[in-house]
Amino acid sequence: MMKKAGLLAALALAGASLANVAVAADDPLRIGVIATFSGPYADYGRQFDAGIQLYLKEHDGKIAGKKVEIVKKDTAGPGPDAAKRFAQELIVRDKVNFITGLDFSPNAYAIAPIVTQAKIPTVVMNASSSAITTSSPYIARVSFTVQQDSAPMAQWMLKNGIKETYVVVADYASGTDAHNAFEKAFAAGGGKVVGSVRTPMNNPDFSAYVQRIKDEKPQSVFFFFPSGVMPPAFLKAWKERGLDEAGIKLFATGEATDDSYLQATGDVALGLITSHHYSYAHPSELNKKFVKNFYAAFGKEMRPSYFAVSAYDGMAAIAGALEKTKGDISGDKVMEALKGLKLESPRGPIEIDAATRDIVQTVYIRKVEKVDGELVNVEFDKFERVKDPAKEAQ
Amino acid sequence: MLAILLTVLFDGLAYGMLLFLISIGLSVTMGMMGFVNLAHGAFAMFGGYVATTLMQRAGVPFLVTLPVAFAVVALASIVVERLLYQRLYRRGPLDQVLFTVGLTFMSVAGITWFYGPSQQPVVLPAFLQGQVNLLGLEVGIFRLFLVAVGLLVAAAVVLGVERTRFGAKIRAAVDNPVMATGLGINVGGVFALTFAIGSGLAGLGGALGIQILGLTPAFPLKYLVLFLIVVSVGGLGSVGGALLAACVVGVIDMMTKYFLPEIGSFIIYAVMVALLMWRPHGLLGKKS
Amino acid sequence: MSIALTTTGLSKNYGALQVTRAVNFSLPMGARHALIGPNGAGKTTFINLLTGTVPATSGSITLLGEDITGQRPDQRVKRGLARTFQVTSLFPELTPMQSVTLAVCERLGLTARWYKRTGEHRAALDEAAEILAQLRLGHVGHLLTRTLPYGQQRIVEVAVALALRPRVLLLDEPAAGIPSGESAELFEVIAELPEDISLLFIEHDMHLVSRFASRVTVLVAGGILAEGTPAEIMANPEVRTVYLGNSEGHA
Amino acid sequence: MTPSCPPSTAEAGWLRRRGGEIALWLAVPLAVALFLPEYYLLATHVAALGLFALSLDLLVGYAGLLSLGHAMFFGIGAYTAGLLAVHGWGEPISGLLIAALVAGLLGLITSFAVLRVQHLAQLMVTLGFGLLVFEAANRARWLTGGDDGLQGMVVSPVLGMFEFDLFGQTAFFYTFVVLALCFIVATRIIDSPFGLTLEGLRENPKRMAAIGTPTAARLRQAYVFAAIFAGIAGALMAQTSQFVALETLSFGLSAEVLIMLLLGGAGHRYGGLVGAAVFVIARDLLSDLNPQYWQFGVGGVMVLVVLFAPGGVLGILRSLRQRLMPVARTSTTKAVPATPATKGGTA
Repeated sequence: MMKKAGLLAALALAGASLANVAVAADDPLRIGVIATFSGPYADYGRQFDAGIQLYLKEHDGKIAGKKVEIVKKDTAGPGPDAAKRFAQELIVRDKVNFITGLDFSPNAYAIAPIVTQAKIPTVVMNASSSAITTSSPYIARVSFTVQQDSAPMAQWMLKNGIKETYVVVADYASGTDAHNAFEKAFAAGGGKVVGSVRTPMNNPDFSAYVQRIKDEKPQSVFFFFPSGVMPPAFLKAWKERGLDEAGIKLFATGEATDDSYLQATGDVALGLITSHHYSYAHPSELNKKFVKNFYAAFGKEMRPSYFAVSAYDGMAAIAGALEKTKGDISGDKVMEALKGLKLESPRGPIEIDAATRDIVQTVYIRKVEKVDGELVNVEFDKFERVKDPAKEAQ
Repeated sequence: MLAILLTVLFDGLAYGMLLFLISIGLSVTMGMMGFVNLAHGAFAMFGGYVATTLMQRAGVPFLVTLPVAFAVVALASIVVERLLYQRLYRRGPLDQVLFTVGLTFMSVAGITWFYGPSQQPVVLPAFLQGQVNLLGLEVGIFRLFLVAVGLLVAAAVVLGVERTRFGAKIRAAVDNPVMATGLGINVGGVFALTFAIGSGLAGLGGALGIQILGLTPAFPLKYLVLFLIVVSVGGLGSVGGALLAACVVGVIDMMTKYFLPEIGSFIIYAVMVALLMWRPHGLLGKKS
Repeated sequence: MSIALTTTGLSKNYGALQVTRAVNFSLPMGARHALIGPNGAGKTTFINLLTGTVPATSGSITLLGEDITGQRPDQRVKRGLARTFQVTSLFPELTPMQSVTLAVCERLGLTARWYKRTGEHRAALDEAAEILAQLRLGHVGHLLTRTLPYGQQRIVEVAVALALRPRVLLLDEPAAGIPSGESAELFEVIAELPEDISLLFIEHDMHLVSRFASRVTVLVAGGILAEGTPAEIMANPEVRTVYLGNSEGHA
Repeated sequence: MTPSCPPSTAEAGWLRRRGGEIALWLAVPLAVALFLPEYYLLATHVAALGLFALSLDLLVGYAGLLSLGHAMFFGIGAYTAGLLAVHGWGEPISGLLIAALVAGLLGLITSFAVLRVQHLAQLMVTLGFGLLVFEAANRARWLTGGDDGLQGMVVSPVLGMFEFDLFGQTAFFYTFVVLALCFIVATRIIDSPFGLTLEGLRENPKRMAAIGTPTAARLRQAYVFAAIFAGIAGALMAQTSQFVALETLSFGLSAEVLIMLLLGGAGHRYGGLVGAAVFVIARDLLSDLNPQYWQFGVGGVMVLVVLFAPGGVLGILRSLRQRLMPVARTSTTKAVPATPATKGGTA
């Protein structure tokens, strides 16, 4: 009896907060952004924020004719407990219509039950663990999955005569995902992983790992590290030990040459071949405009990275969905509208898969070069309409 | 096989020297002065930013930035010491913990405000890059440089601070400030100077350490555990102990990474716990 | 059985350094026994050996007929051996009442009990209050120990030890640090200690020793130099040489 | 100072002593429910972390031990409750008890090593154990979900009646009631001869040995109690958020809970609760105000507290009270009656 009463009360309350389905035209559209704005990964939130602000600036601060209000919540890094609480607070206290942001996968997983319960459409702007979109029917993703960026690298390497490689990944969930996806794709094409190592997340010095690789002399090495301090440290050790001179070829995913960090990484990154869905040097008209406006808004100190472009596209996706629903913001209608939504993004054409709510996009093969004195990822090959391989396999 | 072993051994020693260099400042402030200065990493980070800023914006050569980082951080720390730290010498260690962690938080946010959250470009001069052949062994030039600087700093601290009249004054001032004052020691001055030396060393360690550790505003918190491991395993107040501990930890860490990479980061913590169970006052620490 | 405490060949070495040399000592029941000796003679070490804070290198200690040589300090306390410290060793942030209650609770085996408030252990509280009253500390029982004058802190030392109802009480320079004019109260307290407690105390002041002790042992360089009544000791030429700082008498 | 104070009955004394406290404990949840229902989640968070900080207070504030690895017990409690709920044991109260048991066991095992060392070494050994457990949980992805966190908890309604809702109402009252019960037990512990023994050990372990206390055994007991309370706090956090993050085992959390305790004031029964409230609310307000630089504000609060409120928030309140009412210059602690003369003229 009590149980029922409690449940009913909760539902009534929930109804009250969600009943604003038919919002009055002058009600603002509230969007909650759960991301990292402080601490070691504060750059993620900064890029999200810039992407969102740029989109709003280009659209007079409005989506589907409504003024947009952004409510930011800082998880200060991977913090699923905090993310979950923030999601609840955003829904209950701030009465948001959408939740977005979500840089870290654990944070996205943690909020899945909440947004399902509250039927709040959620657009993932980065978190790249494959199963996030399967964890709730109210989650769609406009970023990428680890597998989606890793597997094409394996295919490209095979295509270019590399049959043997050594895998180095950071010892965390995404590292494991990258390792598995890469190895699967590589083995499927007849390649062989001759060795592998998972390095601790807090590891400052890679010289022992690199020395070991040097002594084992594999034909090539593929590595995956999260954006930030690990790739430069690895590349420095690589150059210092002279592995290029030893004839070992190096490949990675685009996290290694994240545009946010590439300039600081320095010349050790030169010549590195990576696979990724976005380079700020992507040579399309739309992207040139995007970068130009980005610089105009935030100054040249900060390059737009794949976080910024996903955030920008996330807003575009919300706008696109609301256009389809004619302004109806009820969770089910919005999710229906997001399915199959196609957008022209600064990174190229993207689509939200109607079946999986995950992103379908072009994955580019790029090489780090110096253009006008700046280090950039220059795209020179691509795989079109890549879906998440982890979901394809099922 | 022997060559591999020697290479890894050398890398371990070089890594140990790096650990020593970034921790030695804490060994001075915490070990000699008895002040639990968990903001040590903030001073090291400050040194790192001084060095990169000079290199990036003013084109100052790397080798010149090192003494400048020492001096700038040491001078700045005297201000901080006179304004803030000296109020806390008589307080318990827990108050010092809360205070210095608070300072660290503020410095992290402050540096983010000025420099942004991203990694700073840290580029070594060409003559320190690459490897040289030393007695048939391929060794990194920068690592060789680290070993040399580490030994130099250790010698300087031992001969210049630990085993001098000044060292005796520090001990007297820490043990019994009232009596030390009676003996004509300027206790405030001794503390300020010791603190400045400790912070200056932190700054120097930061300027050197960022070459391998990288530099972001998260630096002080990220490497706090490493500093503490070196100082505690070495033994409070023992510079030689810190050097020995850093080398032991560095070599064991490097050996496991090379030969048993699947163990990962377990090893450094397990070694620390084991060493502290064996010698609770540190390898060369004195019983209190 | 009239012997409270005996040591046989009790020795302590730190490497080559002998700080206690084969001490044979016995303390009769109800004794008032003083232990004297120049600085560095090893008096406090001897006390520490008796209480077990310092393990003996060789020799044995017998308390009330039982060999306690291998026992931990707390086990020896349970068998009736209590002590005070030369340098005041109290609980600065507790009141004397709390400190004495703590000792009483420990004797009654209550200190592992967490489910009943101390206030409900009336007997323990009453006993603590009684001890404080006896030692003329009743009026300061509620003040933090660190706020008390030093002389009173020395008495709290004794109170805490008495709360253990010791059979043998070791007082390590009970008057140390008290200005001589203010020690009267403390010595009154010591004079009034129950007679069945055997007392061994370290003291420098020969005047006080002769007032309170019936026997005196002189410890020099870790070994017993002489033993006897205060008068005998004062008359002993060897002791006089040591105390006059002239060591040729027994070199 | 009032020897003539009449001996009161146990009942009346209890009410006089605890009346204000009981009123406070009733007022707080009522106030949250009536005026701040949209802050249920934050209040739940404060309550769980408050219990966690309280558990640390037993070690740091009372027994005088040091720990930078206390999250180990919080996390193990959280994972125990979490794994039970994932594998079909969703009943929350038994989950709490099992979590308490597991955490207590871990406390017992680690206590042998932790109590062998002191000061900095103790800090580092606890930190080392914490990091080792963290790494182990990170590696055991098959069990814990690694850094993706433990998902798929299904927690049954509390007492079979109160379902956990989106608004955190059940979670709040559940957490608050468990906190209150734990607080009563903790108060008992602090007021008991055992609690007094811990304070004695904090003040002077050498003297405690000299009065015959088996110091290691008492400290071990305290360590296990602290582990149990921390485990319950972790389990509460897991059950109310129906998720366990790897961060519940992290060094960061160990450091944070120490900060909370010191902010509130170690060695006060309410130190942990006040500190958790101050820290969490300050962080929430400041990070809403400025998601990028809120750390500056939190750090500033910590620095200011040390400079101007030594002994934490409760420390400064206590010394203010002592300054205003010099008569109360007694140990405000606890149950040993301040005056030996409480039993009237019989002494």
